[in-house]
Amino acid sequence: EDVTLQLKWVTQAQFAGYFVAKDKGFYEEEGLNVTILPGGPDVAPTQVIAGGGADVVVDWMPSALAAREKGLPLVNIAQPFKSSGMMLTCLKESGVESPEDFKGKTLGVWFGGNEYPFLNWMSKLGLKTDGTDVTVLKQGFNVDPLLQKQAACISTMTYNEYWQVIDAGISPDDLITFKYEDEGVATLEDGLYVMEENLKDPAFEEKMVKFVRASMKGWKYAEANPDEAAMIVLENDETGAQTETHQKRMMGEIAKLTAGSNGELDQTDYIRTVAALMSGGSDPVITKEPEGAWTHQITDKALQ
Amino acid sequence: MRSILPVLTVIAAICGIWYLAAVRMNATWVYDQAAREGREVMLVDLVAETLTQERPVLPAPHQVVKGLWDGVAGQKITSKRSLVYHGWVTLSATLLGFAMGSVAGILLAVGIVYNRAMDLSVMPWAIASQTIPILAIAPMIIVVLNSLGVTGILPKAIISAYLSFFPVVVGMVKGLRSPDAMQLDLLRTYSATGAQTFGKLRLPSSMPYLFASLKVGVAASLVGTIVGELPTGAVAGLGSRLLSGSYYGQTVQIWAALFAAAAVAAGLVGLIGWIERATLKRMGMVR
Amino acid sequence: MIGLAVQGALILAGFVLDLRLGLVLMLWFGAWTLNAGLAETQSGLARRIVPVIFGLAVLALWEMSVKMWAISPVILPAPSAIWAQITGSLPTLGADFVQTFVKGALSGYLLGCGAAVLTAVLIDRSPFLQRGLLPVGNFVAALPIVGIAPIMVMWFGFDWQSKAAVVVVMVFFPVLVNMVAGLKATDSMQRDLMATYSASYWQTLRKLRLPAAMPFLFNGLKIATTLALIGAIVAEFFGSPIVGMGFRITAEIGRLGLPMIWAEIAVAAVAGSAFYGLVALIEKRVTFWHPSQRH
Amino acid sequence: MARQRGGMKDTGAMAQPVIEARDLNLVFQTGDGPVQALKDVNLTIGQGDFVSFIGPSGCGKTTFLRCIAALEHPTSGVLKVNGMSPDEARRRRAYGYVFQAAGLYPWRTIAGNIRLPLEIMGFSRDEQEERVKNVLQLVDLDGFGKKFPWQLSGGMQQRASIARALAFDADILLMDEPFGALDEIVRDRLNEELLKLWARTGKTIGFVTHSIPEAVYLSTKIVVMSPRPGRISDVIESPLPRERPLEIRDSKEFIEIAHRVRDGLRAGHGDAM
Amino acid sequence: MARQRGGMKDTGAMAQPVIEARDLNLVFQTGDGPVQALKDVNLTIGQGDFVSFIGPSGCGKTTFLRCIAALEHPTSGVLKVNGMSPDEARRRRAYGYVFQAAGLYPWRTIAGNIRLPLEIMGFSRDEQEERVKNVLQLVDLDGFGKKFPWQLSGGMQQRASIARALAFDADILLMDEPFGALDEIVRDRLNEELLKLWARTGKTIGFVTHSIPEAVYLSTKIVVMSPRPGRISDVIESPLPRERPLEIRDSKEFIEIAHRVRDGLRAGHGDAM
Ligand SMILES: Nc1ncnc2c1ncn2[C@@H]1O[C@H](COP(=O)(O)OP(=O)(O)OP(=O)(O)O)[C@@H](O)[C@H]1O
Ligand SMILES: Nc1ncnc2c1ncn2[C@@H]1O[C@H](COP(=O)(O)OP(=O)(O)OP(=O)(O)O)[C@@H](O)[C@H]1O
Ligand SMILES: Cc1ncc(C[n+]2csc(CCO)c2C)c(N)n1
Ligand SMILES: [Mg+2]
Ligand SMILES: [Mg+2]
Repeated sequence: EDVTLQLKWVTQAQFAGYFVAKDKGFYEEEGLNVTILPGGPDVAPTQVIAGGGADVVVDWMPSALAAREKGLPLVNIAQPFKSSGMMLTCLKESGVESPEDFKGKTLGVWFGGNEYPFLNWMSKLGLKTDGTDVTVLKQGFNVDPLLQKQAACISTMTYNEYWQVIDAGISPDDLITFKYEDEGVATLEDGLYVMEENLKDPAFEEKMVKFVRASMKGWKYAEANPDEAAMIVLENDETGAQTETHQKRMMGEIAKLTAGSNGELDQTDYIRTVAALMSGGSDPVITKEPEGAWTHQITDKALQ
Repeated sequence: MRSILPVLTVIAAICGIWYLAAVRMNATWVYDQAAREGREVMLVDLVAETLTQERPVLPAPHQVVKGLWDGVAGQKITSKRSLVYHGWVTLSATLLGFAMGSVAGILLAVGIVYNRAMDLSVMPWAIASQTIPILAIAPMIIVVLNSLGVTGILPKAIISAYLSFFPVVVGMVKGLRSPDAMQLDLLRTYSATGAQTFGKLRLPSSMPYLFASLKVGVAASLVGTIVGELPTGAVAGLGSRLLSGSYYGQTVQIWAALFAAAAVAAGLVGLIGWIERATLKRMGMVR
Repeated sequence: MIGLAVQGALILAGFVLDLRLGLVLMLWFGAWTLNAGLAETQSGLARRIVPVIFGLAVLALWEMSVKMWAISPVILPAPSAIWAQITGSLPTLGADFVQTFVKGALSGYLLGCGAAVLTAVLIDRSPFLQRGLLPVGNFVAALPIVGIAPIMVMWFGFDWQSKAAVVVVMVFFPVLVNMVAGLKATDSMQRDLMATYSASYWQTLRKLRLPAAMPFLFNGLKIATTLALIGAIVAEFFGSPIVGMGFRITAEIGRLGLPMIWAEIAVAAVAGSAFYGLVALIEKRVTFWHPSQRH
Repeated sequence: MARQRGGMKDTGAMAQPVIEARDLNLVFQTGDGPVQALKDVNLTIGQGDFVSFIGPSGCGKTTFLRCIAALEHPTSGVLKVNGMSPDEARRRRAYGYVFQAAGLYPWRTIAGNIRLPLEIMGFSRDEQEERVKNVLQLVDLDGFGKKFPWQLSGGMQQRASIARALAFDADILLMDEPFGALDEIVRDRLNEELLKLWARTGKTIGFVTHSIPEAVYLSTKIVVMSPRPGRISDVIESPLPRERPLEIRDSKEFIEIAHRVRDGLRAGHGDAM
Repeated sequence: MARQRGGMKDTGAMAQPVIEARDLNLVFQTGDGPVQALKDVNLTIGQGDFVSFIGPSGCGKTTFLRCIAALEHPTSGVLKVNGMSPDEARRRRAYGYVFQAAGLYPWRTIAGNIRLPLEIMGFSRDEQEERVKNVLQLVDLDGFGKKFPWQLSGGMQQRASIARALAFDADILLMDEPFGALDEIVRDRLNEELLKLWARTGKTIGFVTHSIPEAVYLSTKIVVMSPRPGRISDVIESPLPRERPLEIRDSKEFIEIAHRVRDGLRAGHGDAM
């Protein structure tokens, strides 16, 4: 049986579980033939699945819920990532020491569906993002705005961009980080989403059960063998741009985020995410309580 | 041949300016680092350090050359780190897109020349089509094509074709219309058919125009391919090298990919120029 | 006549295969036949509305197809939805337009073209420089210049200055190459005439070579208009403030705001065509004497 | 000054009329209103005639030749070529047309240019080669078949273009200022050769020129035209013998005819400059 | 056939030599080796002479005219204009040059074109207007000053280009086949007017043509040239009176001179075709 998986970003250890499952033959054992499509800066997984380009996608919950409200009925069928890895990383010399100092600063943010947690946090802090309180800059593909001092803070992931800043020669002592998790504004990240109508098809459901089971097996294997997982990811990288040290380190950080999850969506996490997204003041990410945006139907069967 | 010396001079001048600029632009970082480590920078150190940074704002020419050399000769050409491999990925999509674009362009031009309604209705929209920022919506187009089951190198090739068809249409329309009234009348006195007029007059006389626009078109189609590779999947190709270089702040990698693309462009334009000379020579149009 | 028969047959086949296909084909061929008829008339007005009918037919087909095949608005929105979006978000579209077109593209265009013309005049006196710079210029003009966008963003910051810089680099060489060719475009008789007057270099430049170069220059300027818009929009990929046409497009992709994306595309196409048209109009004014403007 | 005005019946009845024009009118619709290019043109050209058309710029010489070759269609009147309509005659490939400039296709060799009408008319390969060879000889260009047009002088190109018009043996040769761009000496030579060729083949020739001596030297019949609207103002039958050495140009008859042509021209010219 | 070969001293001593060439040679270095365009040219042109240059294509007529105007520089020999070097004379604005094609700047009106040399030579505004008006009248173009070149017929354009050369009152008028592209009648008219103008202004005129009657009709002195290498093969002093009606062309003297010119030309022509 064929399954196409659309990733949210380029091939890297962030998606180690799926590559391990494929490489180690876990998918094959379930009788699945899985194609993994890497993402990119402007590939929106939501759009890919809407166009029928994939059966299942990895996406962050804020953008999935926003899409759902736009009329694209996505359903979360599994949540391998327990905690959020997103943070704002600031240069100490810019004078930012606490969130109160953001006012009047330039902050780098990812767009394309990843801006929701940030916008939500800012509205919680009561800061306007239209340039009056903070100046927002659409961050490109790299950490240059921080290195070039074009921004006081930029968005980073604990497992990736943060280390790129360090690799560029800035010592951790010169940096201040604000993890969304610590600020109480964390939202759920990498989860697996499918189209609602597909779930009514028992054959599809069956396929997803197998897929989630194999994927979680892959994740747990990756957690236990981070270095091997990183090497597997490296082998699957077509661009030849990834390096071993970087991927091994990333795998280490990723393992921390997946650690608390067996794949099943934790309802309290979900409720917290929804609450955060709805509290966005005048311009909330979603306006009404989503219904049927998640299901345990798959994980119940897969993890029994 | 006689322009070799001037060209070398200009290149030398550019390199000189480039080195100076590299020192200047990379200096901030050197000073900052020194300040963080609390040491002084001498001028000699400054030059040495600005020209050997791992993530320079502007890499020095020799760093780019080394990056190119490593990319081309430093690996097996099948390796994913090889510029030859990525160059080939880009080249193949470019060639496919260019072929599609030129064929479409030529057919459209023939239609425009032979059909008044097409002439009036298509041309303004062809101009408008080129003002659509296809480059900005490339990722979307690729997704849409994917959803239609078009995958692989074809989506890139379609974007590249979209950019290359326009110069070909414009040049080819001009070329097919280049025979003067007298040359056309001559064939009418023979009662030549439309097909004969096309094959024996319009087509041959459009050749110089066609080749001129093919050169523009092939360059445009390379741009199209690279842009098609930029944001989408970043799987392989010079565009994705550019992107991943940018993603990891590897300026040397960006510049190496850029120069590799330049070499591909120069090669393609040169190749068409060569075919042009050979063809026109056979047609007796080179004196 | 044969054409009509073939069209009829195609429409019929369409209806047999799929009612909707038949309808689409019918609309298309209907508009086409109307246009073909209009194109044959001598009236200037009739001919002017031919492209309009063509455009309207395409829009109508688009709307019909989206409705009849129930294409998801997340893949391709209908023209009516796009129009609603345009009228509904004029302030946003306006701000984006100013940021990308006026600040980025236009300023870069003026700077780049100005610099190219000046350079052409300056190197015009040195055959050595010309022989050196032109091959290099031709080479650079064939480069995938968009590749320098990330570099420019790194150098000039994320605001419009970096976009203008990309535009400058993109338009510089095409205009330079055309202008140099234009300055050479005088025929020897015209130059000899100036020589018999013992005219100075600057007199010859002002009275002969600049006017004679105009048709060539405008060729370059017209190419540069489309390049400028593309350059400014693409450069926004690599970092931008939260306003701008390129920004809006990338941001809305993630939000599935397809009508907004298409609204920006429409603005870009209209602005680009208008820009091109404006330059073509100025060309007509300036080079009114050139045979290509007179027929 | 003109002896006869347009609308006259011309009287030089020949063996058998090859071209017959009766009350021909042609009006061009242009942006600035209609232009009457031909008005009430009556003319009969017999088998084997050499007819020159002379007249100021814009008087309709080219237009009339083009009507004969069915490149233009009269607005009213009757035009018959070999008893058929010009279109019909064209379909039977009755015309060899030589344009003012040589108009050779630059991407074809001289032989290739001459072969062009033969290819279009579907002659066999062998026949093509045969004819190209003959006709190259006829215009004194053997050995130049493989050259490209630009490798030849203007005079040679013009001869090649004549060869092209001769290759398929059309009955009627129409020549529109074929020697306009050449210098006088070369022109003299080509004139002599054209006369020889005409004598040898007995073709009917229509010939447009601006040069009075050329018209007088070559023709059996000189048609003087006047502009606005384009009409025939005089038709002069030449009393000169068919055999004409260059020296004939200093003879009294020659000078007399030339005078008559010049007078006719000047009358038609008026303010046109 | 030619009476005199190049290298001869010409004897028609005039009032005062305006142009004097002694043993002039000019060799062009081309890709296919050197081309001798002028060989041992000796010529004296006096004040008020009307000198025609005639000869087959490529014999160096244009080259010689260009040498006089300092557009080309002889490889050896002496060339003096008004006792100075041609460059010097050019700096003093001694030349009005009329090229074969009218060569008007299409972006300037007729008046603008005529004003061009005046602007360059720094005439005052008023003076410019004044001169443009006069000279337009002189060539019979009043009222056409505001038109653009393409709105005029070929003959009118040519007259405008002559007006442009006349506007700044140069001593020497050099004309390179100015009427080559015009039809015979128009040409006759312009010839007559040129003669009148010459009579009125007493300018020295150098005139290149391909037409024997034109050369004979206009000149006080006809220089026949022959090619490969370009040399003077004959210099003919015209016995015709300065006052010349068009009818003079049928006179015995005229025909005789024309014969002599034709013979000289034919001798030089040889194989050149
Ligand atoms: N296609 C056309 N459309 C409109 N007017 C035309 C067209 N062809 C010719 N004319 C006009 O018809 C008249 C006769 O033109 P024609 O070319 O026959 O003159 P001609 O005698 O050959 O002149 P020339 O000696 O300059 O070649 C002219 O006034 C010309 O402007
Ligand atoms: N710039 C040049 N470089 C090389 N050869 C030249 C150049 N100008 C003229 N020639 C050669 O010098 C010779 C004389 O040329 P010139 O133009 O003076 O001839 P001409 O008598 O004016 O001919 P025509 O009647 O065709 O105008 C020719 O053989 C020509 O090819
Ligand atoms: C230009 C751009 N940068 C970052 C992201 C967001 N993103 C998606 S997955 C992931 C983790 C990779 O480190 C991140 C940061 C984006 N969508 N586009
Ligand atoms: Mg004509
Ligand atoms: Mg000449």
